[in-house]
Amino acid sequence: MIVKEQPPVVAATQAARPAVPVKDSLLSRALAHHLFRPLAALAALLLIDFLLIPGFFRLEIKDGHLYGSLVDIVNRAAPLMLAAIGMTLVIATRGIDISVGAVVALSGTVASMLIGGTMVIQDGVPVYVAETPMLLAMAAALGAALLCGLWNGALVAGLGLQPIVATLILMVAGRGLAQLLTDGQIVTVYYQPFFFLGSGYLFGLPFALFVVVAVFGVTALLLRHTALGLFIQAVGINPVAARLAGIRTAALIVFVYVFAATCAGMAGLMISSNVKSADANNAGLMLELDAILAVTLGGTSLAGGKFSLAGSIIGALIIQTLTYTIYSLGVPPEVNMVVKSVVVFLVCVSQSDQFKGLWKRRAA
Amino acid sequence: AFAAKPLTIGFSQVGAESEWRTANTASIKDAAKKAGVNLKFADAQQRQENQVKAIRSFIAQRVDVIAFSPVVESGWDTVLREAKRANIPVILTDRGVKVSDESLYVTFLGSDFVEEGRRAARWLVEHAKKNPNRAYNIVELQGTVGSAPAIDRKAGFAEIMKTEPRLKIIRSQTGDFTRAKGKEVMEAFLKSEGKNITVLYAHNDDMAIGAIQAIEEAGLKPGKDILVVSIDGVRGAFEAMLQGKLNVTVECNPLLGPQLMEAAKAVKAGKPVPKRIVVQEGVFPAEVAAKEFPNRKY
Amino acid sequence: MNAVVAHARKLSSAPSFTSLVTVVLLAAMLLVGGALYEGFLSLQVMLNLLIDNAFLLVIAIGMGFVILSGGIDLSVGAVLALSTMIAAWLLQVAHWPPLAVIATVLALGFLFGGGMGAVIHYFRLQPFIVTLAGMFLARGLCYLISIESITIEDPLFVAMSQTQIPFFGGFLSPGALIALAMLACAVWLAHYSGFGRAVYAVGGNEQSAAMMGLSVGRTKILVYAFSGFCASLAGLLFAFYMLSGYGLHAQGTELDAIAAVVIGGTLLTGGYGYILGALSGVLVLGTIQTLIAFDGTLSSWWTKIVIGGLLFVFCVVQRVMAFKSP
Amino acid sequence: MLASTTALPVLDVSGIHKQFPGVKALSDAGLRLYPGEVHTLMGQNGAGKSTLIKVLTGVYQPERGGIVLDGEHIKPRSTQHAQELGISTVYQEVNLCPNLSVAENIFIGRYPKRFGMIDWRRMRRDAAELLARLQVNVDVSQPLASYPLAIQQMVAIARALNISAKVLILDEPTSSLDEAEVQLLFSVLKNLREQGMAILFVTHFLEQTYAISDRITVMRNGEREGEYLCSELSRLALVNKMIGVAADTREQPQTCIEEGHQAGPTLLQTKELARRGVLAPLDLTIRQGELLGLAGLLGSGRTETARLLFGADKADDGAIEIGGRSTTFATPRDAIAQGIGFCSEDRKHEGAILDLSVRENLILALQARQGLLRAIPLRRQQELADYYVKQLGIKTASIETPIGTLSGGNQQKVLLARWLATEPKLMILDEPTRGIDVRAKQEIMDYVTTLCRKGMAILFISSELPEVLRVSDRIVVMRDRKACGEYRRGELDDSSVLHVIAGEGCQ
Ligand SMILES: Nc1ncnc2c1ncn2[C@@H]1O[C@H](COP(=O)(O)OP(=O)(O)OP(=O)(O)O)[C@@H](O)[C@H]1O
Ligand SMILES: Nc1ncnc2c1ncn2[C@@H]1O[C@H](COP(=O)(O)OP(=O)(O)OP(=O)(O)O)[C@@H](O)[C@H]1O
Ligand SMILES: [Mg+2]
Ligand SMILES: [Mg+2]
Repeated sequence: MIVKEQPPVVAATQAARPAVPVKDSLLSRALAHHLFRPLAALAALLLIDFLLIPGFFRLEIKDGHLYGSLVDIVNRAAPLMLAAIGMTLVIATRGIDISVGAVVALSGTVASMLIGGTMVIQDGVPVYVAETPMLLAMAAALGAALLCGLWNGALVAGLGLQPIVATLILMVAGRGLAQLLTDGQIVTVYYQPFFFLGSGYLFGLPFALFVVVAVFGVTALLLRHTALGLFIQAVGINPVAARLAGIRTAALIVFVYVFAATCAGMAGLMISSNVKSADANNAGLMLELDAILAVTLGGTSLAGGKFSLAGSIIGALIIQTLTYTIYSLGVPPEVNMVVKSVVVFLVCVSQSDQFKGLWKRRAA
Repeated sequence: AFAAKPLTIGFSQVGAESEWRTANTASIKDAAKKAGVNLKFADAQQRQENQVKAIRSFIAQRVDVIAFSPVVESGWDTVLREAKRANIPVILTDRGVKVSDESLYVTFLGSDFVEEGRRAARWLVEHAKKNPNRAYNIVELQGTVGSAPAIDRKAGFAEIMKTEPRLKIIRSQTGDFTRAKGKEVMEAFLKSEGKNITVLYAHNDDMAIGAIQAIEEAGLKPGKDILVVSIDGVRGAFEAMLQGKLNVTVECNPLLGPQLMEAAKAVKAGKPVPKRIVVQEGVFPAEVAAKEFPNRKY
Repeated sequence: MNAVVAHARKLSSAPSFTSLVTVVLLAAMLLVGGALYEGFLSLQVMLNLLIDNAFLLVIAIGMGFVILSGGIDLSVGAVLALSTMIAAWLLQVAHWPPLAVIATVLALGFLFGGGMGAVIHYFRLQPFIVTLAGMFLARGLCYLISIESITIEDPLFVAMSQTQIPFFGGFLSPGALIALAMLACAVWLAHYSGFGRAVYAVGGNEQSAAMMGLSVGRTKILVYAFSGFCASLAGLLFAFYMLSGYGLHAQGTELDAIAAVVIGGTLLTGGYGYILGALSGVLVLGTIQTLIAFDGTLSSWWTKIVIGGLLFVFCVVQRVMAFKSP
Repeated sequence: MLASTTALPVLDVSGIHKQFPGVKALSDAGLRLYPGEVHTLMGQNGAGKSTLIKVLTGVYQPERGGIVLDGEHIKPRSTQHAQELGISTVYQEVNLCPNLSVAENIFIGRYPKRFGMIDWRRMRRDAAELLARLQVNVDVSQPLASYPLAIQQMVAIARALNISAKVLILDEPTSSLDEAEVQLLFSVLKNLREQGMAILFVTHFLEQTYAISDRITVMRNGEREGEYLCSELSRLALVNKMIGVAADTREQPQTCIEEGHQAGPTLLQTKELARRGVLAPLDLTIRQGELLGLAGLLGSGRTETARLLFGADKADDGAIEIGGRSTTFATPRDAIAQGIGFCSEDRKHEGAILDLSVRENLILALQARQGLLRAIPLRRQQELADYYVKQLGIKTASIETPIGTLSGGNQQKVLLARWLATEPKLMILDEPTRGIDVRAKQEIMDYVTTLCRKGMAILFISSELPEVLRVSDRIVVMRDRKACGEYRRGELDDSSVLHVIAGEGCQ
């Protein structure tokens, strides 16, 4: 979804004007679409998987749910997609949030510590008991994330710190706080229902996927049916002009940081639910870089302004597919990074207009 | 006159990257308190340059003894020379260093990562002898690429593995010592190798715990369909063993505090100390887990 | 050196207030440290700030140019590690003469940076992403050379590592002096050369700079090449400092460098700031660490929280004071 | 003094075609420039003047067409290349670096050097001298951004003058200058003409065209309409050629306000509104249905007054009385809530959101006032956009075109529409007709005054004194950041107003 949508209404009015000839063919319009190149990159990766990894696309039903590499990729990419959705809005306002990983650690830790849980074997039947009601614990975790967002937003919009430094503070301190809570230990959760979020299945599909779809849907609706998207872009492109046009720029900036942190908080819950524990030191390590990478691979410029939520989702899928491909191909671990960087280079270059120009000139 | 001033030790820790490390730190802090030692603790956040900085500041503060767990083996010559010039003895804990002049440190107190790898492999070799009909297709979850434990545990394991031709490593990938990565990588292995996998060797317990979840989610039984061997011996590993999901963990003892304090006092008092102090460590197969579990401190 | 003095004089009058505030706050922090901890203000501790952070200073100089041009370079930490690795490998395995090694490493750093700059410029890609990929690539290449650390035993490197240059009763390392010399060159480059001014112009408004007839492409490519050069020089200093090459060296240094540059008063949006500010930024970060080491009671997590807290206090005070100034 | 037609043109451009996605900006455009002449390029907004200039100076590469400079075919690859070839340019939007000092902006790329180092002292001295010739006396070591647009424009001109070139191109250099500055610039240009330089000049002011140019090339819809000797083309004929129809019979734009109009009740009053160092305490009354003009020289504090009234800057003293209540505006939102609109003089930095479409730019203020949640339905947005595009004659490929690709004048119109769409009670227009062509200017002023007659109050700021005189019901004259006199319409005329604003007839 890009915010500057060309919704059906436009098409209808254009169709109503018979004088305007329809010049572009469907194909050339598809080629010009902003999602075309990210999608092409993803397709290329999947094609490589198809050719090199036997059974990559095989899906089977196991224990009543789908099982296979594709399911894994989507499942694994879920936290990244959430983080990328939040990051997209922040980047659209010309900001950046490098505290995402720390917020992930913090929210995962809060939830895991509150839920904790023990398995009691009663008459040979395991019974799971949570220390705090699960929903309350999750709300607390999201609340903590929200506070982190408020903090970032206040530093950026209120104090006027540069986003990268403002969020660097939380990036450093947030993990410390999480470790302080856990005393540096990994907190293991023993409460079965909590695991559903990160590794449960609904209608045979990973539940995490539904969460992502829901968050994406709500965000997209919000952007489409309110002026949020327009305002965010206006602030990102020209904050001075946006203020003079009467937009509450400060409030808007606080909002996007809160939103991003909340998304990160949800990602944190998902990650700790998936591994049934919270590791304050390692959870979400480098997630911020991956999220930023996903956003840019999706075609959003770090200079702010125009953005594409759907692009970011595709970007996240590209990253996770790449990671998974590396694991499945049996690439030696020493070479991982080289492969990853080369692919990122290729994807980026293939997405640039200049590359297209080069191609055309060759063909001519 | 000597006892009037308490002994001051400057200790530079690697960081708090794992439970093992946290237990290590806690042990050292406790022991220092018990021994009445004034401990200057500095955390390096996993970076060697921070450790060097910390050691320099210990020298500037004129502590009595410097101890540290090196992030890497190499690169210590210069700063240790400065310590020597300032007449401050240095004790290494947990990992050794490669220096041109052995006299730059007085003693090294810690485990032997290569030996840990060997022990893990030996347990497997034993297992293989008892089960002549079982296949031993191993997938390996390595630690962080380039880190000393990852390199050594891999090397030690490979060394012993050669003695038994039925042991084969079919996949090896890094899991960064974390549960999440361990699980992710294991998932990918299970998809591409499927039932072929019969053994998992993880360089630490956390990765093994993550991988165990992946194995269960694939509908297989960890500990039975796939043997799980790991290193460290943290609490979580014992819990897994109690549930029969982990077969063996090779202990890597983090509780170095008391031994370190002893060594420091001896050094300061001018008593001779051995160049290498070995730490008491065991191998805990699942059978002894129940008995051992209550004794675990971390 | 003359240039530095002249520049320092100019600073006091120029619209560089943020940078000045940094210096004042740095002094305040040192005084607080001195009051709290015995021996904190000793000469050698101050000199250690320079010795221990020489490599960071050099990286921050390169980063300063990149940020002034409106870009960012995330690859510096990895290029540093790669440089230590290449240097160590060439010395220990290929047995090259040390001077040839130094020249090669610097040239490779320059080319690596320039290559990224060219990709950024010709394909109009975002610096963040290109240099992020560059970071993965450089780290990855380290492991291709060797996953283990390589100890350097070359006499020249050892001498550079262990020489202590007396300085009013304390000592400085050759590395620190090289870093200071580099700083002087960089200040000259930024303020007295056409290239430096073009960097400022491109950072101020790239399109305008092009319309004014400046060669934007050349400037951008050179900026990244310069940053790559600085990163490889920092790699050499690091190799002097540690006498080893290792793929995991200096992880996260890029963020330190960015923080140092920004704390030194440079705007990430480009065009505003002073290269000299990198020094104060680096010293601020170094002082925070020294404070923590002198305290000696902080656990791992408290260390993180305190670093974050000090950064926060620093940024806020800097901001508030800058607001008050005209 | 007229260039002899027998001499060879120094620059001969012909058959230029340039296409942008969805727009044919130039088709068969061209022009000839002789040494020792001032040649004016005229045309309506969006006629392709700026595009032609950008083609000449290497910013754009044309699809077809040839450029001959001094008898040689050239293909400028970049502005740098064009400069090397001897073409020096001032672009329509100020293209300088706001972060660099004034002196640097003039000399960047051509620094005076000593011992291989930039000689800052000499650079500052030279810059100050150069600007002094244009009678701009500013501290050249301050960053450019600290000066108002007019000064920036003068700096851009100074930079171009300093390049020793064969051809000097000035794209609407006078749009933000006032009378005195324009005269200065002209005297400099005449000087250069004497020395044999060829000068290409773009303006929408007929007066200026006739005051300085030797020949005129008229462009229409991206084509060369024709080339004329200035002395042989009447104003009426010129306007007709630009527009392409012979309908308009008004040679001199008429007064568009009927005499004896009565203003309504007071809408807004400022009480000692002041900001330290920017504006002395100011009492100003604005009535409904009244067009209040602010006259003054550059730097007299008109823009500052407007910004304070709009809450763009915060006043540190005084109050604004509106609807009987005394308030102050901390942010533009407060002012907008009271029904005030403000069209800034700096459209590039304070107005247009370049990457957004015409439609989005147009509804932005209205949407902001309605709040985030009550989004204006897309259909309504399109209606609004279509309406204003038609009303103001905005030349754009579609309402979904990014505003950044519109010509300068058309951007200005969109921004005007942005505020009109909010149907404000008071509209503050700071140089609203900057860069707008003669005809459009007339239309816009007509439109605005009609609204005014329907009850909207207007605060009108313009450096074009005749325009202020013509349309205002009341004029407040400002000098040295103070209001120093108030005149009803008819009390001032073209000559007396000059005395007043220069401080000769005002106590
Ligand atoms: N970069 C661009 N992309 C797309 N269209 C453009 C671009 N630049 C100009 N145009 C279009 O080309 C046409 C000519 O524009 P140009 O700026 O040359 O007009 P102009 O004669 O200078 O007008 P004005 O008097 O308003 O400055 C306009 O329709 C404009 O929308
Ligand atoms: N010719 C000049 N020489 C020096 N400074 C000037 C000149 N013209 C304007 N300034 C400076 O510009 C500042 C305010 O100018 P500004 O343009 O904002 O006022 P203004 O009355 O709105 O003028 P205008 O709207 O015509 O641009 C003053 O501080 C003044 O110092
Ligand atoms: Mg134009
Ligand atoms: Mg003005």
